Amino acid sequence: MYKIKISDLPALFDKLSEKYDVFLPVDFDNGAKYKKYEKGDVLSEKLNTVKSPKDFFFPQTEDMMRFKTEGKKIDVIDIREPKDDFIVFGVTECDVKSFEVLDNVFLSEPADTYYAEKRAHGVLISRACSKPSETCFCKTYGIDPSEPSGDISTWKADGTLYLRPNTDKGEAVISVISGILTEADDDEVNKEKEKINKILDRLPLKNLTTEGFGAGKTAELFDRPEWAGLSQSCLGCGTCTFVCPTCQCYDIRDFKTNDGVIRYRCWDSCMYSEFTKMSAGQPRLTQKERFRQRFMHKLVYYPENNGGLYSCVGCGRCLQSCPISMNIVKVMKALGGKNE
Amino acid sequence: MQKISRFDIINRLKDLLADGNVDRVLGWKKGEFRYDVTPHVFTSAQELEADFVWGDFCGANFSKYLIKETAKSDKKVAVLLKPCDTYSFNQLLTEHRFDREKVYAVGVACDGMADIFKIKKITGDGISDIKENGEDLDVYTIYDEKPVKIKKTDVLSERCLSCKSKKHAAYDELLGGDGDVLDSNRFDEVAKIEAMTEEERYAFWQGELSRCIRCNACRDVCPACTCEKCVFDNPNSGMENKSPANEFEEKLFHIIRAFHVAGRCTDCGECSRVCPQRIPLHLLNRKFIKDINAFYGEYQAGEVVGSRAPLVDFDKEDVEPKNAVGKEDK
Amino acid sequence: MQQRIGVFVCHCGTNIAATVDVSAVAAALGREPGVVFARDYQYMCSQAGQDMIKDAIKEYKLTGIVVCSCSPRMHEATFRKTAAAAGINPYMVEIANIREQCSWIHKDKDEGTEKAIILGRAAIAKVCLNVPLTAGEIPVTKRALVIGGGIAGIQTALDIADAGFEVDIVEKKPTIGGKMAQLDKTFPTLDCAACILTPKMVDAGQNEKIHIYSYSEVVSVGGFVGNFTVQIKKKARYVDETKCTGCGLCTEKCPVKNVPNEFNLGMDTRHAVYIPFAQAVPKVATIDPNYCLMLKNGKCGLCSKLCGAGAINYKQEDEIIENKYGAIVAATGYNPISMDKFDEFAYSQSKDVITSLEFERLMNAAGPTGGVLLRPSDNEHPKTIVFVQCVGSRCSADAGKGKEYCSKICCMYTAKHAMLTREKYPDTDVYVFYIDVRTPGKNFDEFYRRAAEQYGVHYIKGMVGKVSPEGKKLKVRGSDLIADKQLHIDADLVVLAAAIEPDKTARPLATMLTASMDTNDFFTEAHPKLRPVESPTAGVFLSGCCQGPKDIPETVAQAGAAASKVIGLLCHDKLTANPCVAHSDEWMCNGCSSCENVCPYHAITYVEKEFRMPDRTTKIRRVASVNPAVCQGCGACTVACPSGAMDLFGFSGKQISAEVDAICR
Amino acid sequence: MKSKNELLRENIIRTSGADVKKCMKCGKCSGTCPSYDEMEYHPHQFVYMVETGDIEPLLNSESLYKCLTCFACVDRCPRGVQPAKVVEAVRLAAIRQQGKNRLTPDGVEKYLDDEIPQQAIVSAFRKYTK
Amino acid sequence: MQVNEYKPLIVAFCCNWCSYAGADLAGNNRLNYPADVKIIRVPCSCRVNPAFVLRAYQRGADGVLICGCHPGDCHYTTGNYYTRRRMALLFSMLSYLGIEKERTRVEWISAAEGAKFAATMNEFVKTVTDLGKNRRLEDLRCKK
Repeated sequence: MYKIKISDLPALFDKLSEKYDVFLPVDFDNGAKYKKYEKGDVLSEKLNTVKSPKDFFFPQTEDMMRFKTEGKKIDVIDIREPKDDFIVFGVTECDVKSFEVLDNVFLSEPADTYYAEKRAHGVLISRACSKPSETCFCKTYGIDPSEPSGDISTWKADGTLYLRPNTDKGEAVISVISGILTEADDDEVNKEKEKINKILDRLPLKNLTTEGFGAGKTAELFDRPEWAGLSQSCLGCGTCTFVCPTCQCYDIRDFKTNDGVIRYRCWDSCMYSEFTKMSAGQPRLTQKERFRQRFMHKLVYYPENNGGLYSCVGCGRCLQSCPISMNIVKVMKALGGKNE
Repeated sequence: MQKISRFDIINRLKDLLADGNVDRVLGWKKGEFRYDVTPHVFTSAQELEADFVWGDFCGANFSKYLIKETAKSDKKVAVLLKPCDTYSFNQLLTEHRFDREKVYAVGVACDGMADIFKIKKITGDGISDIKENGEDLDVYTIYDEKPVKIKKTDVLSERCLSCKSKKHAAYDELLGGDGDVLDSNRFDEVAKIEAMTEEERYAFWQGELSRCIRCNACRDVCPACTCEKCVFDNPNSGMENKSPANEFEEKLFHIIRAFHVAGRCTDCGECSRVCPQRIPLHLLNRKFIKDINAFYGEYQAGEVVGSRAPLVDFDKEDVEPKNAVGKEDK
Repeated sequence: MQQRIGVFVCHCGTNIAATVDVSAVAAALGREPGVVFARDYQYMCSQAGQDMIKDAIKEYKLTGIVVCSCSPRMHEATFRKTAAAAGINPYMVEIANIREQCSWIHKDKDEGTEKAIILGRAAIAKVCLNVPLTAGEIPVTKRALVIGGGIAGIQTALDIADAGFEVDIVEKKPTIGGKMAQLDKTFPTLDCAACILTPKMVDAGQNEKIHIYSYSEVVSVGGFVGNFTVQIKKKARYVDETKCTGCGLCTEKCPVKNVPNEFNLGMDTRHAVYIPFAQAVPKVATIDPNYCLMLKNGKCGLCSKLCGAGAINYKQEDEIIENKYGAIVAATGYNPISMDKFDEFAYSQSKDVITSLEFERLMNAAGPTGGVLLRPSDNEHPKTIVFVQCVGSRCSADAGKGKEYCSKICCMYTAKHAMLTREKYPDTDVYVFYIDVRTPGKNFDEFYRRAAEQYGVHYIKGMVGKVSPEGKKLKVRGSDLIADKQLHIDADLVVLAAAIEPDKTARPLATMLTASMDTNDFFTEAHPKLRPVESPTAGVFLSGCCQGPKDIPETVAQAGAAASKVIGLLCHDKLTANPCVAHSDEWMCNGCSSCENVCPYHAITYVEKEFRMPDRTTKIRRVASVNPAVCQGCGACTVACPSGAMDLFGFSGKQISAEVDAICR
Repeated sequence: MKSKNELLRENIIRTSGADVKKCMKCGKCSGTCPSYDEMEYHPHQFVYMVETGDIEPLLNSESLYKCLTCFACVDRCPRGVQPAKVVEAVRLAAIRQQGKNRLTPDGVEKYLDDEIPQQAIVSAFRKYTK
Repeated sequence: MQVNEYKPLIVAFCCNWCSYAGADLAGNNRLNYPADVKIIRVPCSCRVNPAFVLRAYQRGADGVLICGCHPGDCHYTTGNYYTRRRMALLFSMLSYLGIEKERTRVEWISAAEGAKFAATMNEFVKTVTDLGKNRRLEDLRCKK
């Protein structure tokens, strides 16, 4: 365990950015967003960034390759450039856990090399959630925001930031900044954890459970009449999927350049009517079906295929950004066993 | 105009259901917290009693839902409309988007909606309850026993701060009476941007639009965006895309979107309300409205059903583009 | 299906080949995706060139062709026919304009070649997205409208009527006849204008196929070739045309006698009720509401009492008549320009400075002086007459007055005037100041020489600089360039050969007809050489001076040509419509009516239609439907449509975008 | 290398601001000129000779000082050629040569009498002097 | 000199009846204008969708011109009136977003105005050359 005064954080970021590209959440008008550290940037107090850190590993748009046409000849060009190590700082535990979900998808064979390369070079520095929001419900999925994981865990207490490396990657980072860190014991951190756990007990969604969901529940849930009412006001906009740290659907598209084609991928959303459109049409024709797909995937299909792991981490972003305030919590309460 | 209570609205809606005038009601449904209100179709008095809310977070504009809702059944649907919503309602009628005969429009008086982002800016996260207390809102958080007292006028939504009208442009009946068309200051922000230098304007919008994640919330909530198939979803349009690959596409999307609703946008402000990135999208639409007013005379979309939108109209003496651009005030 | 495109690059002799490396263009375009054949040739539009295209289409199984050549406005139709003859759809042809928009305007060969390749690439990109189109058919209304009742309009109407078609003449004056009716003699034969014109007027008046709307104006034109809808305003003449016998009693007895007589250009007066001249057609009186006492203040009514036929009707009102026509001929004629800006000639200062048209009236037996040449100021015989040519013609735009063009007829009519004067009054000295004497016409130069040689007219190469009235004389100062002298002539009469300009009604008419005009307000022809009597607007034809200055034989020839074009059109029962029309994708249409609002032809209507939706429900939706026979293909609807449901054949959004992409590569 | 004469011609055309090529040789300028009979070369000839580059005779001609600059020719020229400005430009070219001032301060005196307005002297001085 | 070598790319949409014919007339009269101008023929200026203008910029155009018949002379009677409104609003919006307003223009050029066509093109190319490359509304991917 190491520590550094909060007031010395700029020095820490400066030091880190000598070796790494450092990204940290900074405040903007009405929220927080990840930004590449530049001198003067201040770490945001807000826990949830609007876009989740999955963007660093699975960017919203990502060029994959190029085709160059000359006359009637086509060349395929790999446009990937060697990736440098980078740090994503201040990741909440729910977001850290989201990478478990994403890894299951992208790193299982055949591995997605674009994602894998970024994961190999990315260092996650997490932070404990001292001040969770009313929309937080990570506990529902057994995530402990007081005990963050990642390559390095951090806690903020009493004007001091405590750091604990968890992995080799984390140790390597610590070695870069060891000059400005001092050794520390666990006492303050333990106190902070206790404090956090007390707050968690006061959260409005603390009793939300996954009961009634999970592997094997398809038949039970699929035709429930509640879907109609829940989905009726859904606009199908896709905001929830774009702010979600675990949504991993993408579309591969071609962009015609002046003398060739760029093949790129970009996030897609199961909420879109065009989602997975094939020559025979779309598999899910109504918004109800598309709506159901998203929540069934989070709560039933994904756990079924991934050893019971839910593909929701309870970060609460969708609760904050849905234009019509429909969200997974309302779905779970309407359909779940013990809820309500 | 008088303040109308949830109780009064429910009573009236129950009567409407009971009379058989309508078989369902499009209204606001309470959420997990005070502020996460969802549009909902209520079908019974019990449902209304249990879940209907009316308060400072009932911002959603139901007009667009009427397209889908009226197509569902031959029975009438009752819809609650705030004054600003009625303009969208009329505009959709102008564009033949739903059957007026299938709608029973209940106008509700509105004194402005609160913006949860503004509240959170003051209180921080962890809101457990928000209670109306006269002109104030008492905001309770999980971090403090005592509420934070906030003047409602301090956290009013941007669009309500520059409300253009408290008068309903359409209704079958009114609850809480009617107000007046207001002399709003809604173009001040636009004028401020116009007064910037070209470089400043570029930098301003570059900063705003670069946050866009193309979640389509603005488009999908917009009561003017009712295309059966949006050009941005249509592979044949040449501009279909699912995400903004770069700065150009960020701009393209918002220019085209604003242009497509130019002359049809009623300035209801839903786009800015729902933007998760807090991009002031209404400033794009308002720019068109301001220009239309300056170039072609005052026009309020949705004020009158059947009015001809400025872009499908002309005057032989219209201003030339070269004399118009950059001279909006002259 | 993968397109197989052929590219044909034309040298156009050296017109293109001089500034564009045509073989390099062909080679470069041959490498474009989709192109399976590319070559250059001397003249693609020649028979050999067209045969080459046809052979290539067959041999290489081409699905579309691009011709890099002159403007599509020139030969698009030619190459479409070529393509059709070789068995592919004529609309699978695109033209890259590498002559007018490339070789002719660029001097650098590298630059020209590069641009030609880019233009060719754009055309290839477009043609790859072309779809075969089939032209529809539209019915033809077998009736023509001629606007203007001068010699041009009369001749056109007579020729059309002769072919058996109904034809209407709209004339804004109370009688047909136009300017020619005001002329005295005609060059170069010196036969009397009235003697040759009035029989034609009578023919027109009596021809049962011809209907004359005199004292009328066209107020609106709708529709398109084969199916124009025209509104004609018959102005109130306060005389029932069907009853008036033209006896003229009213015109003699009317107490208001001091009305300037426009037929004599204000050089004498007429009554408030009048028949412009003796041979007027229709020979019907007209009451001038600006002067008639009864119409002005309700007192008089004399004509009504006198009229045995009971034709006078003070309550008559303007009447709007709507008719359908298959073709329209503009024959709106000309007027001399105003002399306001040429006051060095003292036109406003002296009655004895007159225009040539006024001189015609002074020489005319039916004119204000009964055909005796008298000075307007004192009715004395002028002994010295100076004719000034080119007054207001051939002026530079920089000079800010006058017209840039040559008015064409002045040289000849001035020779005529000079000759007639010398013939009738041999004691008169006649001077003609000229810059050039232009006589390109049959027997024209002989005529002019006769004036100089036989009749002793003094032709002076030079120009009058100043005319100053002094007492009874007009002091004329001019240059004699051959003698290198400045001449000072004391003249009794100065006659100005004023430039002629299109009638003022032509411009608003052109707007109604959507026919294009040049900067001088002359109607533009579809092609200056090959289609001289057609407007670029289909179904609109040009006759007489509205297209450019002309003398009578030329006018009559053009009138006949316009008539033959009209006949050629009207003898069809159906016309082939332009297949490049709008069409709506009903699945995408919202039913918002934006397109309907902007369509100038009311070609779009909305229908309620039942759709089977993808989710297996049925839905009744309001969708736009385009009538392809009515649509003219402007594309206004395509942009008004927010969802992009509306598109245009031949100029689809995809095609234009592809052109943009190709150009910007 | 342009000849001296060509440079002179270009200079005159430039200072006159007139486009001599527009002249259609109608002679209206000369027909209107009040000084015609005083002049050896007439307005239309000025225009023509400048156009053809035959300038030397003009430079040495008294005609340069006979033009009243009344601008009648400019006003009436149907082609907008502005002959008076051409004359003026040639005159400038002449008097700008060394020692070619037409009017010197010493020479003014002989023109002075009770009739002539002082302003005429001033403007003549301006016109005829470098 | 590097500066002088910059050649702008200009896309000119010309209506078939007036401006395209005007361009032909400029050619007939051999009136020069820079080869940087590339013309796209459209039936009427009202066929020009704002999306085409943006697409041209996306693809690398430095200036876009929309040419039509003079107001009142539209072959289709009213098309250019709509163009005038649409483009006034579009251009105003582009300027509002900080895009140089001189890059985009509407010109009315009749079939008889070959000289005006050439003069307009010369002048516009100069204006755009002075502005330099379009950086604010370009899509860098296109040049990859």
